[in-house]
Amino acid sequence: MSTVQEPPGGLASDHVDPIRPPLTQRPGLFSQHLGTAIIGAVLGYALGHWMGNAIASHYPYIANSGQNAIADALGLILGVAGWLLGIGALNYPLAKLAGRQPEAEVEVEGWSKYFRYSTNHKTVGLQYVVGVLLFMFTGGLLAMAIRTELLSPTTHVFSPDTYIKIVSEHGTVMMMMATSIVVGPLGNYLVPLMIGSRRMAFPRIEAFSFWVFVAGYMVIFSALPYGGFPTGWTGYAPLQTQAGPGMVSYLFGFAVIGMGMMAAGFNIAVTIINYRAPGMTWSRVPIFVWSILATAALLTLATPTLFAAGVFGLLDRTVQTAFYVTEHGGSSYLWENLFWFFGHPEVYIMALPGFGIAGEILPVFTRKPLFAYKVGAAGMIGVSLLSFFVWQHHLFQSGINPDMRPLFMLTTELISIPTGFIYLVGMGTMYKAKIRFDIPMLFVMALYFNFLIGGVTGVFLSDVPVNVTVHGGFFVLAHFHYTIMGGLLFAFMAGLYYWLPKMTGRMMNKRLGLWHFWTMFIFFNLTFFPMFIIGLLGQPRRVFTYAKNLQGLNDFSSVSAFLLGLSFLIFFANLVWSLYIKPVKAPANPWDSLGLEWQTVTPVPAHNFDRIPVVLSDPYHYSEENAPAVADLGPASPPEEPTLSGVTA
Amino acid sequence: MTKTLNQGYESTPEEAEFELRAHIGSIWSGGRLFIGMYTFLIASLVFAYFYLRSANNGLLWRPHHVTAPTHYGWVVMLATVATGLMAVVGRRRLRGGSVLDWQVAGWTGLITGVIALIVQIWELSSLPFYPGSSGYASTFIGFGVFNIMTLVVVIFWVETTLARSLRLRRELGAPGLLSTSAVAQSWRANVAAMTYFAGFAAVSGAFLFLMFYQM
Amino acid sequence: MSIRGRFATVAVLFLVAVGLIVWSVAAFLTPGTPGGVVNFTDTQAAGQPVDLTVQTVGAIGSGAHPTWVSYLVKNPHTGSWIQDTTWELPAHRLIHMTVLQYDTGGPLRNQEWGQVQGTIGSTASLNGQPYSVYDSNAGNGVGHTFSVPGLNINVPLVGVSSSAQVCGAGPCATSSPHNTITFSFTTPGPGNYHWQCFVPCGLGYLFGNGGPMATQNYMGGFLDVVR
Amino acid sequence: MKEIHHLRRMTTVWVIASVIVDLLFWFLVGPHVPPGRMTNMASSDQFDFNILFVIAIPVLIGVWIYLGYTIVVWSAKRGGPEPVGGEAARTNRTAQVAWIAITSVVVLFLAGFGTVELMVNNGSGGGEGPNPVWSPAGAAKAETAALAGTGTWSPNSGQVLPVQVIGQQWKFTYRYPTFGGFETSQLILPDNTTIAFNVTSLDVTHSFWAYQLGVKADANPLINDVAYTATTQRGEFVVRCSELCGIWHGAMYNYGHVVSPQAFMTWAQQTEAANAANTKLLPAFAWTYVPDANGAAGGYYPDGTVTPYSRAEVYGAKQPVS
Repeated sequence: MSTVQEPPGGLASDHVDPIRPPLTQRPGLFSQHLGTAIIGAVLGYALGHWMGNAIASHYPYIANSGQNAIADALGLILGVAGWLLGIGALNYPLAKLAGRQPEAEVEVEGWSKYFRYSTNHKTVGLQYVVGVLLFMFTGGLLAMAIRTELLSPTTHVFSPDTYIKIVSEHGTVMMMMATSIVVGPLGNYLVPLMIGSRRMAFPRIEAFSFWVFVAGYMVIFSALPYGGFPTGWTGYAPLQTQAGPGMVSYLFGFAVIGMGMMAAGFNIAVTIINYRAPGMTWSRVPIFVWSILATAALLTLATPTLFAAGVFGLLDRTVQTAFYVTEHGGSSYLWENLFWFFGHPEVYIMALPGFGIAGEILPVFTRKPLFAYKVGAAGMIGVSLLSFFVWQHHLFQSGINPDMRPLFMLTTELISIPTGFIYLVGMGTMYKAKIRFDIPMLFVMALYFNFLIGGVTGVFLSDVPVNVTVHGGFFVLAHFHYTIMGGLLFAFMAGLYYWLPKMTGRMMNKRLGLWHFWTMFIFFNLTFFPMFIIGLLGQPRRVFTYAKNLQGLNDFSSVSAFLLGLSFLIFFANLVWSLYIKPVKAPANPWDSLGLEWQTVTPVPAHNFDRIPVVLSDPYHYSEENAPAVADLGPASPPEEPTLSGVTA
Repeated sequence: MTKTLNQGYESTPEEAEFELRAHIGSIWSGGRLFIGMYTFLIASLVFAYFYLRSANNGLLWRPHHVTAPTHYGWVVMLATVATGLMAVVGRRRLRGGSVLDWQVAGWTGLITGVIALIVQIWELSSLPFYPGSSGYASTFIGFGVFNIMTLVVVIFWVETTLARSLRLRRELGAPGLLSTSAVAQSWRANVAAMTYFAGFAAVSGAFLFLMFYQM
Repeated sequence: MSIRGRFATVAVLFLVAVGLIVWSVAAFLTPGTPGGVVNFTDTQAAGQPVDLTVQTVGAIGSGAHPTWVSYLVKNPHTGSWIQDTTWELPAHRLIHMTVLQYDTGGPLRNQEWGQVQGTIGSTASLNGQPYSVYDSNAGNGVGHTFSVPGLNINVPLVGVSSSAQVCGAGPCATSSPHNTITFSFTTPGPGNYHWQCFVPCGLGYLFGNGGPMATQNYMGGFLDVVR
Repeated sequence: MKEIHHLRRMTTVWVIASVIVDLLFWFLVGPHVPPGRMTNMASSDQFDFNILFVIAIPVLIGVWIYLGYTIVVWSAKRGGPEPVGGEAARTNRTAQVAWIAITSVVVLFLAGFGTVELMVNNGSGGGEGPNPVWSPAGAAKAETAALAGTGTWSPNSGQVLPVQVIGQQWKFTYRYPTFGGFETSQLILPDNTTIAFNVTSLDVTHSFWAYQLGVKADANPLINDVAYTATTQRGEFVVRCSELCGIWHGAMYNYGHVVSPQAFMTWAQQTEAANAANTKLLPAFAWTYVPDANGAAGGYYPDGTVTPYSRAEVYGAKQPVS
């Protein structure tokens, strides 16, 4: 080893020259932003489509078939490539290839930074907030369409093929939204603040994850002009292979969003492992960070399987391989196995962050330390490990490996032990507490109520004999809406009400928030609880018609669903009112939290902490005399204003 | 205190040291995690291969034991393994103190990688079977596509570390690349991660070669 | 910006969103809905049999998918051929159905659909000759079927010879080679009964059941039986 | 301040409420729980449902009581003593161990119970694939004979009746191998008889769900998915497709009937005779059939040859073993 010694200069010497800011962060129109991304996508799409047609013209059976999947796929692939090129995601890798040094990272000022390839994790977090809400809003509208069709078993609003397209689009959009709904906005924004880091490990990969997520949203919606896809979100082959060109959007959309999921999980996992502040030992890491770490591990390791399955499906549709076509040496079971091998960890990708939020919010509003912290963290790790060994419970009636059913029944039911830990944590924390029922706490209580029903019905589904009746019916549908919507979405809402004051510096309106909470809680239950009964009475999923005697229950569910939709409008009204029309400045620490994220100034500076904090204890020492300080933030960071305890509006 | 232009804050030497360690650690754990991620991707292909092979639906797993052109397979596999080997050998020489040896190995590995990529693409365009004719044919196309992806990643990684080494050598001189300066440490960590991935690509390439050409 | 200005911005954005939603629903979700119902309820006096005439063509020749096969129905009021597969029929009434089959045929995937079922006398007539089973592996084969699963009605529609000058685009005139298949059935009580073709006739789709087979107004629709 | 035994209060309410609700459920709701008692599989499914409900109800009630108690008693609005932090509030060995032990015991009991029910009930009416692990007595013999074309069935003989279910877009049809292999779209079954459903598909994946019979099995092309049930009551039942199979998935249902063995025999013999002309044209009975992947008009795979609905000889190896 050489003996040349240089002063440790951080990585600064990689950026010694004060260069002009990169194209992605230059003010004005003539730089890279959403507009150039759209232009890139359109040009890329046109080029790809043209290339596809040129290639296909050599293959008469494609040219004559009336559908040219090669053109559709190439159009979408180059469209996404053009999008990434336009937004500036490829500037850095291309510069690296050319041997140039990376350019400086100042962020452009003002609102236009939200339309750019930003490497600031707080900007990305807020971009994700808008992104997932847009996703959720469109998916929710499709849900309204579904419930409209199901108002009557005989009078049809949509044709049966359109109805299935709507169902499929709703499922796909919501599933892809739900994988990112917490990790994207809150994970990206809060993890560095909670672990006392100034940055993410790979900020460009983080920015990539968001912009590719948006691209995936558009790719999945491109199915509609292509004529939709009829397979539901599970995309079972060989119906998948039989479907029209919209299926390309589904397969490629999954692959694109899969890349985003892998990128997001990768970056966050590495950040949590490496960028924890001094003193932030594994036993002091906030429970939310534990949940995000477990989720990130699942995102990184399970999603490649989805990506591979999507690539195989695309190959089946474009170059006409036969991965999923039994008659040609493939197997329809192959898709089912690959899909659910991803699909079940996916379910926990959508559950764990919700538990993390609950665990983070409970101590603040109970004014007690988090009960059984280690058990909670171990539960999350346990869930994520076990989730790789349960996928065949989706295939109990498929005819695959009947001899394995007892095993998969066992593993599936075992997973309710670590899931139960989260109830131990919650109920223990509430014990002899003094609870302030502010809006975040109300949502957390609702999560405990809803997820209990979702979890208990999950045990019904995992029981093979009972599964015979409930598999593929509305019971399943009600079950996973109770876990994902009743669990994750309520947690997300709790998180938004709780952390938006930090993220935006503005308080959400409490009165509108209460209206939102109570309508959402009541109508969520009124919408989905009847579906358990509908399912038990024999209504399969994804049908446009049903037995006449079920019309009463279906109508009840539909009307409740419309009111649930209204509840979301209240939420959006609150969002727009409190953040934009008549903002109220939030106190520095409105909930009196001990969390490290609340110790920073609002708005959070680009580098988060003037001094890297030295963490002295976990952030749950509530109601404790002589409690140690959470962290030493150094001399240069006085709170901007005195903490106002209990101020909520 | 070192002022960094890009981030608008000043770090104490301790903080700079901490951030450098976090950065190096990120490259280390990121490199491992990426290999883990890629393992799941390759495993999906391996699963598809053995699943279709054992199902043998319609006796169409592999009629007449059809095989892709083996000579192309050998070239791709050997070239991939050569790239991995060059990365490993180069890194050993680098640790021994020779930047030049590493660069020569890097260039060689880059060339063999590009050869593997070109031959792999060429092979896919001149297969003696129709993609949908059998389970083997289908999984082989999947293997080809995955191989191209892997080779692109390897080539990109080798090329960028190489390009960076050339620039840093110009700026710091060859001994500078072996120094404890932050850039040099960062570069060496990157080289190490790249070596692991190139080695992984070589091993998985050889394994997939056995699966698709020799079994 | 003033509060009023912000309100205006939000209102404009809201209207844009609503416009986008309305446009998407109109452009992507409602075409092909059972809106254009062909009404047969008032074509005959009460108690009189209703005549229903349809034709099957190998390629519709127009619209978004000109190469797709399709059923066409003769509008009972104007006599013109239209592409609509939702037919409103009176309940408990005898329906005389005439199918002009212009498409070629082949072997059925499932010969079960080679039997005439659910019609009066379980027979149909092919160019005047009664038949109750058709061997789809022989002769011209079966081109399409008219089947109402909910009523257990199934009529194989024998194909025309592929060596003849087959009609290329709908609606076809009777000067083109065709088979005339007639049969009768009685409608049940009011309800919504789906009908479809059981011949996998979607060109270029796996199992032949994509495209026109999977889109309403081509090879399937509803019998909307009303009081 | 007097120490209040919160947990004792809650436990008392919980025990009383659980017992009352469980008893009410078992006697009032239990007998009406789907899928009814039309077959032995349906009855055992109903029994399993009820056992799960009886275990689930105390869990639900327990957590609800706790949450309700929390809201009422430990709310900041109602004042009360300040909560105590510190180590005692962070962990409680007894509570944690008890919680883990209780959930583990419940879960392991459920897994064991489910496994026993699955085995005792010969797969509980779920599709067991081509080589069933758990079969009723006589099933393998009847299935082997059915494939060989030598199967017989007569009323009150105790023989297993094999019925083939063929899914296709978008209707189920049924073949009765013991009656010359005729195919029909009606599903008629004899009472007091063990039925072996052999479910397959001619195109995409469907799922045969005979709701009141407690049977569900996916229909995959080239795969014979076997499910058993034994009829115990006469009446009508509904068959629905429960795997999304395309545009008319929602309309893919029909009604079947369980009738007296004699009535079934009469119906089967009459249908066999009436369909004789068409049965001759059908391929010989087999567990699976090779559909033509390309459809009548040709074309997804350009190299495909038209193989109409033929017996899949190559699948002999995957037939149920006798």
